[in-house]
Amino acid sequence: MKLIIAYIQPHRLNAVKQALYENEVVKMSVTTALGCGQQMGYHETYRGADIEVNLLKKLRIEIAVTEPYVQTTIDAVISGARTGKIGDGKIFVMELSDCIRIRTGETGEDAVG
Amino acid sequence: MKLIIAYIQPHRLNAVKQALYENEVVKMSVTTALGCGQQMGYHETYRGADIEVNLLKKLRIEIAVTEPYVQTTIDAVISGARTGKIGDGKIFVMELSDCIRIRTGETGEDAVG
Amino acid sequence: MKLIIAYIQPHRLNAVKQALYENEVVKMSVTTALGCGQQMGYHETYRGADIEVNLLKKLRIEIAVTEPYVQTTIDAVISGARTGKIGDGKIFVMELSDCIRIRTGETGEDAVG
Amino acid sequence: MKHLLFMAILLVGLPQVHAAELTLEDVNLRTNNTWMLVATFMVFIMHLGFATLETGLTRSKNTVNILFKNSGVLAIGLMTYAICGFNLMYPDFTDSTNKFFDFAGWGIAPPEGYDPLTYANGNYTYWTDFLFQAMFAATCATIVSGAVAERVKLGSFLIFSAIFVGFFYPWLGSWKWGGGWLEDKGFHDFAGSTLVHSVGGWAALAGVIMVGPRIGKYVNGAVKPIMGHNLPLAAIGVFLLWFGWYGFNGGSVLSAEADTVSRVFVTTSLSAAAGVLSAIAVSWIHSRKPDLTMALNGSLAGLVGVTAGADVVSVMDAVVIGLVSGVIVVFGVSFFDKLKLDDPVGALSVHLLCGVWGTIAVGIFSPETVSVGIQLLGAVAYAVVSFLSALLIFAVLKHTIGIRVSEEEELGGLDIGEHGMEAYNGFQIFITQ
Amino acid sequence: MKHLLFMAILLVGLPQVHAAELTLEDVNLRTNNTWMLVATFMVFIMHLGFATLETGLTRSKNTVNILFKNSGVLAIGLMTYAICGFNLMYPDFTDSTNKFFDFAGWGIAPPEGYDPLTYANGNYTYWTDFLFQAMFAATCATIVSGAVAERVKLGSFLIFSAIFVGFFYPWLGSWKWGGGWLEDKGFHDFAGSTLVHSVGGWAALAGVIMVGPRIGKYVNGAVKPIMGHNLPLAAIGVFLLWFGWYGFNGGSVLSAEADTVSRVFVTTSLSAAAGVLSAIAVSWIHSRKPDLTMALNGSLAGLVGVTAGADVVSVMDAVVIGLVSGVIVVFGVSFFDKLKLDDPVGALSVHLLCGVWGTIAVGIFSPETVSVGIQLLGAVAYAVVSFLSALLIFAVLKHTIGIRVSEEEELGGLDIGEHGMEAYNGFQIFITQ
Amino acid sequence: MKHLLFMAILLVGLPQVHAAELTLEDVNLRTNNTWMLVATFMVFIMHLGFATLETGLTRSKNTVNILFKNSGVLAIGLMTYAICGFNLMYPDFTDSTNKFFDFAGWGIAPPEGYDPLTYANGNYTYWTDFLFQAMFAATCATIVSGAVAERVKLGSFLIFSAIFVGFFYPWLGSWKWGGGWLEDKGFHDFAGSTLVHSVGGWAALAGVIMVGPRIGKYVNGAVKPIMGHNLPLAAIGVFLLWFGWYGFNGGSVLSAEADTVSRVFVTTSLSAAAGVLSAIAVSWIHSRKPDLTMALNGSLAGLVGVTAGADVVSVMDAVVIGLVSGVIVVFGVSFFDKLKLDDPVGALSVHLLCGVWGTIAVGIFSPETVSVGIQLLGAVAYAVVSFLSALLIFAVLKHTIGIRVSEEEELGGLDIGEHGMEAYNGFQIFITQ
Ligand SMILES: Nc1ncnc2c1ncn2[C@@H]1O[C@H](COP(=O)(O)OP(=O)(O)O)[C@@H](O)[C@H]1O
Ligand SMILES: Nc1ncnc2c1ncn2[C@@H]1O[C@H](COP(=O)(O)OP(=O)(O)O)[C@@H](O)[C@H]1O
Ligand SMILES: Nc1ncnc2c1ncn2[C@@H]1O[C@H](COP(=O)(O)OP(=O)(O)O)[C@@H](O)[C@H]1O
Repeated sequence: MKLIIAYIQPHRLNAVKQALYENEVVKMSVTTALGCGQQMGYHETYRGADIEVNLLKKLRIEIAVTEPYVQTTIDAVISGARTGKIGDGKIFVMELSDCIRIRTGETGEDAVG
Repeated sequence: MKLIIAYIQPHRLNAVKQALYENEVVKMSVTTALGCGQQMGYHETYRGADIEVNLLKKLRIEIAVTEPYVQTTIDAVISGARTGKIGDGKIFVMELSDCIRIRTGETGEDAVG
Repeated sequence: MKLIIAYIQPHRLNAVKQALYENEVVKMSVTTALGCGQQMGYHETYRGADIEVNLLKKLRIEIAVTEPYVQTTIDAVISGARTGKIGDGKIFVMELSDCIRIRTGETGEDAVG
Repeated sequence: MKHLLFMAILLVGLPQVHAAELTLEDVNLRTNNTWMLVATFMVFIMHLGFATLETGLTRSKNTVNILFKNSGVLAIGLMTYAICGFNLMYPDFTDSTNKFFDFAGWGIAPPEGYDPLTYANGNYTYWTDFLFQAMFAATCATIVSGAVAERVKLGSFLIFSAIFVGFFYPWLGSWKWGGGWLEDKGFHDFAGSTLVHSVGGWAALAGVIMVGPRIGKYVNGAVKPIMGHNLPLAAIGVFLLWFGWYGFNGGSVLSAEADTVSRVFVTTSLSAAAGVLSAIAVSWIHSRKPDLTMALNGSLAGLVGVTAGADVVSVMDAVVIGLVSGVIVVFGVSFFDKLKLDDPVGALSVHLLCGVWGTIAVGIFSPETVSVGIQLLGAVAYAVVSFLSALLIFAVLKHTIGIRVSEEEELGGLDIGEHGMEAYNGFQIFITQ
Repeated sequence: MKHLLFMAILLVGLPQVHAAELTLEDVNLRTNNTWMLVATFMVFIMHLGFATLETGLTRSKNTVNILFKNSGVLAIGLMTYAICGFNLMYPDFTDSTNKFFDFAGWGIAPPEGYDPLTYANGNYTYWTDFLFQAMFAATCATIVSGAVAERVKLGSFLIFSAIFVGFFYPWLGSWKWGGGWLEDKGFHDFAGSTLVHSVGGWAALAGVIMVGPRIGKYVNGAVKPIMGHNLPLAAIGVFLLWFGWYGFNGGSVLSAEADTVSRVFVTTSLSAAAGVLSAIAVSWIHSRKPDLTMALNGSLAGLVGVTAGADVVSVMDAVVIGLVSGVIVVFGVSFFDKLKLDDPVGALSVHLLCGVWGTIAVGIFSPETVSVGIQLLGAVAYAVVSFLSALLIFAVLKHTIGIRVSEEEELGGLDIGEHGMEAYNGFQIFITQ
Repeated sequence: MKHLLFMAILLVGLPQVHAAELTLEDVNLRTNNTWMLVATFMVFIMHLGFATLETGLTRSKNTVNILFKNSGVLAIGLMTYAICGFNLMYPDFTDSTNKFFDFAGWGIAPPEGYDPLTYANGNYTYWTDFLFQAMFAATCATIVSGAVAERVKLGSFLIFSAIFVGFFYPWLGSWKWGGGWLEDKGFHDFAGSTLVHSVGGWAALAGVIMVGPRIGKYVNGAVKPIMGHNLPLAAIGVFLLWFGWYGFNGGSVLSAEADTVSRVFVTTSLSAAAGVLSAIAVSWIHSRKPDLTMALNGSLAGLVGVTAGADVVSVMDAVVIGLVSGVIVVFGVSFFDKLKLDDPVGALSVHLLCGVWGTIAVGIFSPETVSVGIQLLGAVAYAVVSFLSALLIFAVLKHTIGIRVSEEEELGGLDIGEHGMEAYNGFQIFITQ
């Protein structure tokens, strides 16, 4: 089992969800985040003074999947999120030791899906 | 050491905290999240048009614990969060390589608790 | 590769970013979180009644780095975040299996930086 | 030019005055009526005050519901008052021996032989008379709204409002302002400490009892505060209410008579200011923290308190009334919490307690003209009938369509449950409470 | 004392009255003028209503832009009306045979031999005349603002506003309120269902067509609602608009004539209330949920609907006009969505549709004095010219400096793109839409 | 009926008029007084404007504190003005040779032999006189509030306010509006560019100096902007202030004299509009972005600027005054930042700089009636005394109970530190700044 964390541009969420659904990955968790990567920041102005902003608004998606779905999920996220422009985002993959469904107490691979 | 990530129904937070305290797990971090799982979404209406909402409001709890506490923590989360209804949530367990307390520089198991 | 998660006092963010930049760690993701640790809570009052608050406002920083940067990153976070007072925060280090840059499809260490 | 055109149009059937035949009576009526219309729109804006105060002091997940209730109640209040309320409240008891209930007929229409110049001594027109009173009517139901917020079923609340504001409020009002039996007895209630505020407050009490406390408010005997989600909104609400109160009290003079209206402005202002100061002082000492919600409620307390006697009490008395009101509201909130009566916005403390206090205060401070005994009688009479009638309506609704949303809906928020809509789209908000 | 000092100053050159020579004409003017000034500041506050309504019904990432547009349009509206608008709208056609276009000159200055006591029959001064009309002018451009929100280029919109409100609005207004050809034909538009609201609405339609729908609103033929981010703000906007409408309609009587002004208050209030109730009912039945945005739009619909005839229709007719308006607005929103005309705030349904309906309704309900045919003629004439002129301006702008922000800017939000500033600093907000 | 009852009550001891004996003087008083009362509640609502503007332009973690301060200051202002302020400001210097300081006694009560019909020439009653001025007094302290926001200790600020608004503001006011020495010299300040705004502004400057900049505002010599958290609130504040200014300036005519009041409305409106436009233009050119906060401040700048001479300057002059004010405010904000004077809301630029500019402008634009030299003398006299007295109060407080919260409290926010309460419960908000 793996935990996949993807940072994407906020407005790509629908496309990513769509791509995941088409690949039968239907469970996920989403939070907002501020991110700093290769994408340059921009300048804000407030009452005449200048502010450099380099933490940009991103979405963070967390998806737990069983091994067979790891690559599918990664590919789906990429296909939904990629526009080819800097700032498209990044995917992190981590080992997942265990997973428990609270309602039933199921554990392991049974619980992920 | 493990890092436990639990997604629960927002209104179960107090019960979960209570259950954790009773089991001497008193450190944790909480964020809001939108989640999509087995629980069906619902429909919203806005100015006459229909919207399907399938990202539901959840809480995400992160708890780092030493090995002896892993099962206690999982059980406590379950006992606080379970209502028996779909949407109760899920727990993910991951390996934690290291932990550092910023104030003192302590590392490893000493730093977790 | 490691994924470093740091919980810090919100107002130390600039100092932490500064310290990371100076050590050539320029990519990160930030979210707000509520945290409960050694730091005691405080009391709020609302319309005459008392509330104990023990989930305090924290920042959560996520930084993926390659091995050579792990210690640098940890040290930088500490140097930026430490004030010596309880509540300074904590750092968690986890194994990162893989990393993918969405725009280019690069993977592994190439994608992290 | 625009004015010329309208002049021409006005010639068709509407009463009007040519420069040539300008009379003092007409100018007097224009002046008085202008003031009364200003007062009318000032009372109108109080509805926005109520809406934002209630919204600010409750949780974000119930915001749409609260705004909906307040919009609905305003519309229902105006409409029912036009359909029957006005004629229930002012049935012209003068010719009748029955001074308890009468009804002058459906709908609104000026009396036969209506002449704006003589109607109400040239102090306002029939239309102003209706609308000013109609705006008052709607405020009464709004008071209940805040007390039962965050768990009451929308449909049931709207039905309750229609009945209460369409029938009970005007009927009760007729006893005094309509020239009924309490008027005969010399009961004094200038602008409605009792007729509006405590009538609304008692109905709110009935609602609070019938609907029960919000989930999580009283746990194992302890009070768990449920904090409001937007205090700037609450502050906007309070300032707008204070603002509108200049129309509420100032308009209750029912003419632009300069000295009285301006004195009423002064007593109203100073009582409100005194309410703020004493509520701040008491809550600061009591909970060791200067409590914004108490400061805000303090001003409303002072305003409700002075409303019964704003026309007769002295400036100094107004200050004392305000100071006492500020104290009442702080202890009132804790008092109702002790009784496990869950009132999210403090409507019981502000409108019920301070309404009763203000009514009695007139007797205390102006004993020559107003009798404490009669004031008490009036306060009790209104309390009993308002409370019981509201209780009855809520009881009937409870046993038919229900008055409370399901637990699931309450936890998830009425906005999604009742309306399928969120108030703060995109904002990341904890809904743990 | 302050008053004495000013009296002294006023003696230098300004017309004024000594207690000794107090005349009825002067008091009459003071009374009327006071009312008209009150009406003026009430129309002013409608701009805050428009700003908050538009802000509340759009996404948080475009908030700064919307507040900026609304502040700018107000300033531009007042300034252009002073520079040329007033004299375009009231060119004094009376002596001329051309009743279609005239211009009385740049800037504002009282007419020669100006005497406040006789100007406009002592109903208001020259200054009041200008300012009351100037406040109206600015509202017209604001209507367009809401319809093209969230994608229109700031600079282009401000240029459009300056031209539309500086030239087209007053020119079109002159046909009726300026005493032009439609006035001669007996067209009736009391306070501007057509002259303000549908003129603004038709221009908004042109803008919506030219600028195109927001990204993500219509995907593969389906309507994807883009939800407003702050419904309390939207509610504040609607209540403030209703509040200000008492000045908009009440002031359009153009004097404090008691019976007319107060009747207008009543018809206005009841139509608004009726609009709320029917919009609630229809949307509740239609989408099975009580829709707050529809309840709010319902009141505006009722207000726009009654504006053309608030002075002549009966109370009952006003209620009917409001009820119909409430229905129109609910179906209107879906109707425009079906046509893929993306109007974030519902300006087309509220101002265009209900404006036209209200104009025709006067003919239907007061056939003795107003002809349906003439009303239709007026509605069509204004529609054609307003729509085409707005289309022309937008077309020219589109092919020169462009009228729409880049896709990137639209996705990231106009606040950062156009202003480099965020409205809710520190708040964590999803900007997925 | 309600009106009859009150009539009866009013017969007991209050001056009043029967239809039979209706006099022109009475109607005149009613008219004037109605206008003055309207102006009074308009100035009242400016306090909500100040509260929301200050809240919007500061960080969310200090919101409760700011709302509390503003509620408290209003109450303190009204109360101290009743206790001593009014009689300090209007001590009736006429009989005395000392034109610098006098005190007419504690509390408020109409003068002996008070007859509303003759008091102030029938322009308003004693009560109106008091309350209108009382509302002004409170605004002065509120100006300071914004400048020292986000770090000043609550208790100390409230004590400062009580002293400044209870003693210094009225004493200083007596020099001119009370008929003191500056009045004798012919100094002109119509509605308080100097007496209210720059007096408040200079006190704010003293506060800013004494309390020091917010942590993180000036780092290593660079200016780090600390952004406001809620720009819709700020916009609401500005629109409400502009709205209320019609009462502030319009009411300062101190009667309903039609031509003057309406001219004042026009000069006020056009100066505000001009301020918006020039602030937009300058900031757009200067920082390459259209800056909403500057557009908003621009309108306030124009309003403050025109306040000294709204009654005497021509329409064209008012526009020029507004345009210059808009420029001043943009450069003023950067100027004070360069001096490391940290003023979160721009109070120094708006109230101090534009207040001084407006005062001098009267002399520039109306040299026949007003002398630039005297205007300068007045501006300097007020500057020196207001600044030094505020400096003194703050210094004493600093060395006794302290005027600044602890670093920890400032970082965590005054809401939790001083009040133990959060403004936006449940919202997830970055408090990194
Ligand atoms: N090493 C990292 N650690 C944590 N978060 C990262 C890291 N690299 C990228 N991110 C997150 O991913 C987002 C997108 O990264 P970006 O540099 O724009 O990708 P790319 O340049 O490869 O297209 C960033 O805003 C940040 O939130
Ligand atoms: N595979 C997953 N990956 C990421 N998050 C998940 C996953 N499964 C569940 N979640 C999170 O847990 C929440 C609850 O899941 P749900 O399906 O309702 O649990 P169950 O059906 O087992 O009761 C979801 O809303 C989502 O936030
Ligand atoms: N075991 C843990 N699991 C999850 N989060 C933790 C844990 N310990 C600390 N944290 C996070 O770190 C923050 C700071 O911890 P704190 O106890 O104040 O550190 P210290 O006492 O070592 O200075 C907490 O508020 C919480 O968000």
